[in-house]
Amino acid sequence: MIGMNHYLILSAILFAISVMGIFLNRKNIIVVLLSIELMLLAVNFNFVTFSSFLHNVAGQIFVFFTLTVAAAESAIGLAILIILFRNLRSINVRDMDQLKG
Amino acid sequence: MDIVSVLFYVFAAILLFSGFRVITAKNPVHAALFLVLAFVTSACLWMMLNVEFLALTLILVYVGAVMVLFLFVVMMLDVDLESLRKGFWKNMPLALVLGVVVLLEMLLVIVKNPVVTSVANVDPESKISNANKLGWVLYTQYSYPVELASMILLLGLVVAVALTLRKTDKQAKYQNIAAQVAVDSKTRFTMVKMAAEVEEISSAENKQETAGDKQ
Amino acid sequence: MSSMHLYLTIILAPLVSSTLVGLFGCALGKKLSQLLCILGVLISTVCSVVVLNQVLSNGLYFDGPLYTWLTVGNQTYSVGVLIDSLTATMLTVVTSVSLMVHIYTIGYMAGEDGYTRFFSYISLFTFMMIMLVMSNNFIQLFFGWEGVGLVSYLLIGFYFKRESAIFANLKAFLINRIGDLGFLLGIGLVLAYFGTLNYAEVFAKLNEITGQTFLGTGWSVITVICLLLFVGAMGKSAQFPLHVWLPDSMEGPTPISALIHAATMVTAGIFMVARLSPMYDLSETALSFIAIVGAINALFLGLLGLIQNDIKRVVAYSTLSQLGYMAVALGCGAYSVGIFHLMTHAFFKALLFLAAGSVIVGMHHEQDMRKMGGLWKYMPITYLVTIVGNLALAGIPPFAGFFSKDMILEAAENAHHHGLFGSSFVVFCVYAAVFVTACYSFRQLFMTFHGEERFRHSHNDHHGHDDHGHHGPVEPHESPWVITVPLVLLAIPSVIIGWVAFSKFVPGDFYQNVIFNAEFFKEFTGEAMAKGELSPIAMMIHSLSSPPVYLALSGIIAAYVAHKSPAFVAAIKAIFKPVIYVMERKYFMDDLFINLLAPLGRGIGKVLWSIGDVLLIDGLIVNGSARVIGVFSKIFRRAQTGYVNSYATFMVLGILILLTFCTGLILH
Amino acid sequence: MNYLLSLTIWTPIIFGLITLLINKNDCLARYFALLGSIIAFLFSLIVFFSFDSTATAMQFQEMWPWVGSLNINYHLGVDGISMPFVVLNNFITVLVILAGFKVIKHKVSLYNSMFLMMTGFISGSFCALDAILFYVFFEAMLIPMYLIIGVWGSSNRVYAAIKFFLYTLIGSLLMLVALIYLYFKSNGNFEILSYYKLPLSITAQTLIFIAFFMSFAVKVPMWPLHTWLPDAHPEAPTGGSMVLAAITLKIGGYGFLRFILPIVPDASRELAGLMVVLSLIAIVYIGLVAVVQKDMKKLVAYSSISHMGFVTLGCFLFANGTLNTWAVEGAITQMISHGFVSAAMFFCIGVMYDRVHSRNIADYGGVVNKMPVFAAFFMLFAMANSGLPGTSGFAGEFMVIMGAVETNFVAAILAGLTLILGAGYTLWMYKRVVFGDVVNSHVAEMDDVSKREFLILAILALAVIVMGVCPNIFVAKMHASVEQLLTQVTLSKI
Repeated sequence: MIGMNHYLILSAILFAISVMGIFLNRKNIIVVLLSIELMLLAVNFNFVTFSSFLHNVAGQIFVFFTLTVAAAESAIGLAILIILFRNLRSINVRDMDQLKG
Repeated sequence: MDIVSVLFYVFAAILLFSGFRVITAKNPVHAALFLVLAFVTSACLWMMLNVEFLALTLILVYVGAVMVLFLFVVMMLDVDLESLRKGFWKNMPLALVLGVVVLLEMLLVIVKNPVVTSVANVDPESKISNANKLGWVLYTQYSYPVELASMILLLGLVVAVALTLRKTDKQAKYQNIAAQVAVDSKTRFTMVKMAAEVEEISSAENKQETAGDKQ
Repeated sequence: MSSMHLYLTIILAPLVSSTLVGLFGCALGKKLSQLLCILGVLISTVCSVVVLNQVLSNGLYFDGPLYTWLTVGNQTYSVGVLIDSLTATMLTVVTSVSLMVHIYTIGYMAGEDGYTRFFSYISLFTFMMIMLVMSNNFIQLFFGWEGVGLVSYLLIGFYFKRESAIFANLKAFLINRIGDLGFLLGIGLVLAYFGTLNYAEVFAKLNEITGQTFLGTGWSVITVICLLLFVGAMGKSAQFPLHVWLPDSMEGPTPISALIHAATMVTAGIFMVARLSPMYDLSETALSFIAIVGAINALFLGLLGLIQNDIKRVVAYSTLSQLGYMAVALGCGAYSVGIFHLMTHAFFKALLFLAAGSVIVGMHHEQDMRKMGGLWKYMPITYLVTIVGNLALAGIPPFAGFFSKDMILEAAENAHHHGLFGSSFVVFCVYAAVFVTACYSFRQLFMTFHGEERFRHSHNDHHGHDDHGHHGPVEPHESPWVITVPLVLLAIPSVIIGWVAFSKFVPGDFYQNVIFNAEFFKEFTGEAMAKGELSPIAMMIHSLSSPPVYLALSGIIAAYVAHKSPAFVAAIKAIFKPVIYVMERKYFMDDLFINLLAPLGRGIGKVLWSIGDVLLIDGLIVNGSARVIGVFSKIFRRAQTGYVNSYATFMVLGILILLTFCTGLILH
Repeated sequence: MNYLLSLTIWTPIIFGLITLLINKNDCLARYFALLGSIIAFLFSLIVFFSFDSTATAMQFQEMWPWVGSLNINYHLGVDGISMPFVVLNNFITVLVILAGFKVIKHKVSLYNSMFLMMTGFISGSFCALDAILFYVFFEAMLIPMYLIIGVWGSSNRVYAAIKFFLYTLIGSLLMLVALIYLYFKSNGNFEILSYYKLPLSITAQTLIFIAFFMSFAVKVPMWPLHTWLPDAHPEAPTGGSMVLAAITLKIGGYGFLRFILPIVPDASRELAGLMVVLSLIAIVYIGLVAVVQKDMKKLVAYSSISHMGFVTLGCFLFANGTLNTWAVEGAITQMISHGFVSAAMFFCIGVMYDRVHSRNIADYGGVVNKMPVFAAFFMLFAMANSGLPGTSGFAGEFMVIMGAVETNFVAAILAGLTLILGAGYTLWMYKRVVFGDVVNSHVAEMDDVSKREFLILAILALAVIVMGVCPNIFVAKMHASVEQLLTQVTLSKI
């Protein structure tokens, strides 16, 4: 029987993979954004698992909110990406260090 | 091993594979597409958890909107790929270590205190569908947060437009309606006195010239 | 309360005149300001004479407060007036000498600039001295004490253009301050143990305190207080270790040397000891200490007088030695004799100083005796008056000096019989000093007035620092009447005061409830009185058979011989070569202060400042901590790499650390 | 409930604000500021004369709720200890504004308003009986002073201003911690007087003592924390130095008497030995250091540290558990007299600085030939600074030494050394600057004091002499409160 633990383990692995994703792609912002999306998916997964196993709809409500936030965040992220690209002709993180201390 | 667990493992495998491929894909487009795959499989898994409304929303919102956005951006910007991939394998060990550490911690927590083991499916007899339950609660208890969520979305919209729109863009063709409307007769037509640039030519040539014009 | 107004006039007259002349001197002009000052002092002199005869006739005694100076806790400390026989004598001495000096200054300072300033200073000095003498408590005594020190600082530095003068006045003030430190601590102890600072109350409580010892050191409190107060007196009356400022104070104009450094200020210490005689009587050790210090002063500083060439310095050293005599008198318990010598000394020393002043004026501000000689023909009055002064100083019978000095010798011998500690040394010094005093006083007389006129051939070699740059050989002339009249007026008491005042001072009945002579001195005078020796004539006859007079005469002869044959002097100088050198360096006392203590103080100051303040506190701690923060901020600056992904990784690391922390918590 | 104290505090502040607005016409700004300071001084005179010297309780009390929830209220009151300082503060400000008339040229309105506001804050901190109100005024006082040093100072002013500000600020933060601790310990009130009766364990008392000590020792300034003063003074303008020396140092001394002694008596008794040692160092060590200074203002700054060493010595002379009345009253008198004397000394240096624009002693010599009247005044103040009887300098030192002789004779000897050191450095500086021949052309051009300067010097001279001849004016007023303080300090609070 598929218990709650299975789902939780699955979302944990997903989360771990997305963390690796951020560390792996140090230079490519798009993949970093993608792994953030993946991370949010893992979190939503957890919410859904708990909500369905504990018969409490609050978890699912929260998924709504994470969705909205994720959508807004990726929209803004990509907008920033476009402007960066327009000004610097590249999205390689190494070129964008004007804010150096 | 009844059909449910088999399905679960299949979907889980696909989900993990696609997740892994997202971060290791050479081409960002592939990464995006794998992420789409991940979303779809997780939607299926959520279906198994009887959370069908959310699963569908997931697909509509994420796959429909967000991933399209990503693909649009990725394809539009011609990004030189290999410079981005240069140091990829160099920091693989560090990333692996961190990933494993995170994983271990979570597993520890999960294994340590099992909460509810069996999948108590939604009791078949309750007629209310998942969407109904959600809707019921959403607009009563959580009305303020929903307002807030809408504000965040509006924010996302405005910011995205504000950031990327360039007012000084010469090619941008747009009409200034107000200026067009606010016109009155005096300014519409102006007589401009101009001095003759060509000197007085003899009358003969004038006549011969005007004859030529008439043919 | 007419008497209170009388005392107030004595005090305030000089103060009013000095402030008026001081503030509006230039406006008033020379004539009016000098008149005002002399008037002020004249009033106080007349009043003090009135007070004196009131005390003489009907034994006036007055002790009352003027106004409350300070109230601490439940006790009030006020500025007050104490009139008794001692105050009356001191008042008359101070005011009369000050009057003579005021008149004398008109002649002496005629040409100088700052004329009115000088007059205001002398009147201010008179006011301070009167306050000191008339005070009935220790605070007012200390006020007068420091006030007198201040005015002497102002007057020594009168010629503020001369570097040596402004150096001398700072030196005088600081050394007086060292003495005042001891004085202040003495007053503190009086307050601590007696609970009050008023003389009368202190004397009343004396017998309770005698037993107590000074916080565990085993000395009796009274001795410690007396010694500390005497340290103050040493500073002010130029006793042995703190005497170095008096010779240098000759930088000031001569009138002030006469007034301050001969007659009044330097005697303040002696007056203070006499005033506190009941207290001093209780501690034998203090008395012997005073006697020894006095003896050292009398002999050794007197010796220095022999080798001086500046006419005023000779008189200065003679003052030092006479002060030693007074201290010896006090040390041997004969306070009234000390005051008697103080009075006679005030007159004839002021006379000698003013005479020296008139010689200087006559020789157009030439002070070096080696450039004088044979002046008796040109300045007969000054000559006669100086002879009288010197005879009185040497202690030749009919003159005033003899009576007081002879009594001191008697007192010293009596103390020796009584077995005062160190009294044999004292007796020896006192007798030797008689010879030395006679010797240097008459050496000065012969060098200036007799012998060939050295100033004739003195114009070829360049003179010392004479600021008037006179032309051609100086033509000495007798000083105007304004100078010679005070001289004569002072000469009269130098002769007769001995006869007149002897009966008052020596048996001490005039001071019976004010000055308490030591028991052993009282028995001595009692026996002498019984045998009828204690009258001036008897003293004279007795003296013919006793050594002091002959010592004095031999001193005069020695001076005459030395004057006549320079070879003899050269021979003595050759024999005592090292001794002469030591004496030239003033027993290295000057060097002790100037080249040792002062640079030591400055050196410690520099070290403390450069290491303590600048290096340690400022450099290390204050600026140091600022630098440390600077260093740390440089390190942290590098963390801001500017790369988005490094920030992302930091964020994730943060999450991980938080995660591990929470899991740790949950697992417990 | 009369409003006298609030008037004394707020009139200068209001006048200061209004002077800020008059920045067009310099002359008007100056006279308006002078008017404000005179009015404030009149109020403080009313306080002085209508002060009942027999009452031990606080007088002219005013109480308004300020922050209701935290039980902080605007509570003012004055007693024998704090009243003389309010009068001194307003008196000095009148002179300071008068002193800045011709000298300050740029930003005149800002200059005068800074001083007026500072007076208000200082009187406020002297009258405050609520801990937070005191703390607010205590901190507010720094800002004007920081600006005065920072804007109108001479060459190295920024360093000096920042150092001054940080030094005092760090010190006072610890005080805030202690105040809050007391707030909770006395379950929710900020009344300083209520802390007097609050029982505290010995460790708590020691910690509170250290906290208060850090803030007030910086202000006094005591020996190890004093290095900001010799930097602040040479950089501050004449008026700034006068106020800094005459009043801001007194807050430290006042703090000892108002906060440390009554609130933590047992700790004070324990640490009295250390405090006596520190103040003796301040007297002797700083006295020696002052001798070698080349800059006149630094010399007078060090001399004021040495004089303030007497104050702290006076506050901590314990004899078997009880404070010595002579010493404590001497400490307060010393503070007041030092206010007059150091203000006068700094003004004299300012007068010379305005003419020759140099502060070090080597550039001067023979000033008396050109400025005889000034030399006479300077002589009086130099004598007062070295503690000559008959001037105010003597009264304070005399009483503290008398107290010291009774309690601790060695301390008395070392404290007595100041007679020699004080006279030494002051008169040596006086000799090199004033006596002698005219040294250089600058000194030759010096002209004697103007009418305005003469007026200020005369007022200060009058104050110094009157307080020297009859110090009882101030001392009689403070008996009752000092008596009460002593009884308060003797009883243990553990």
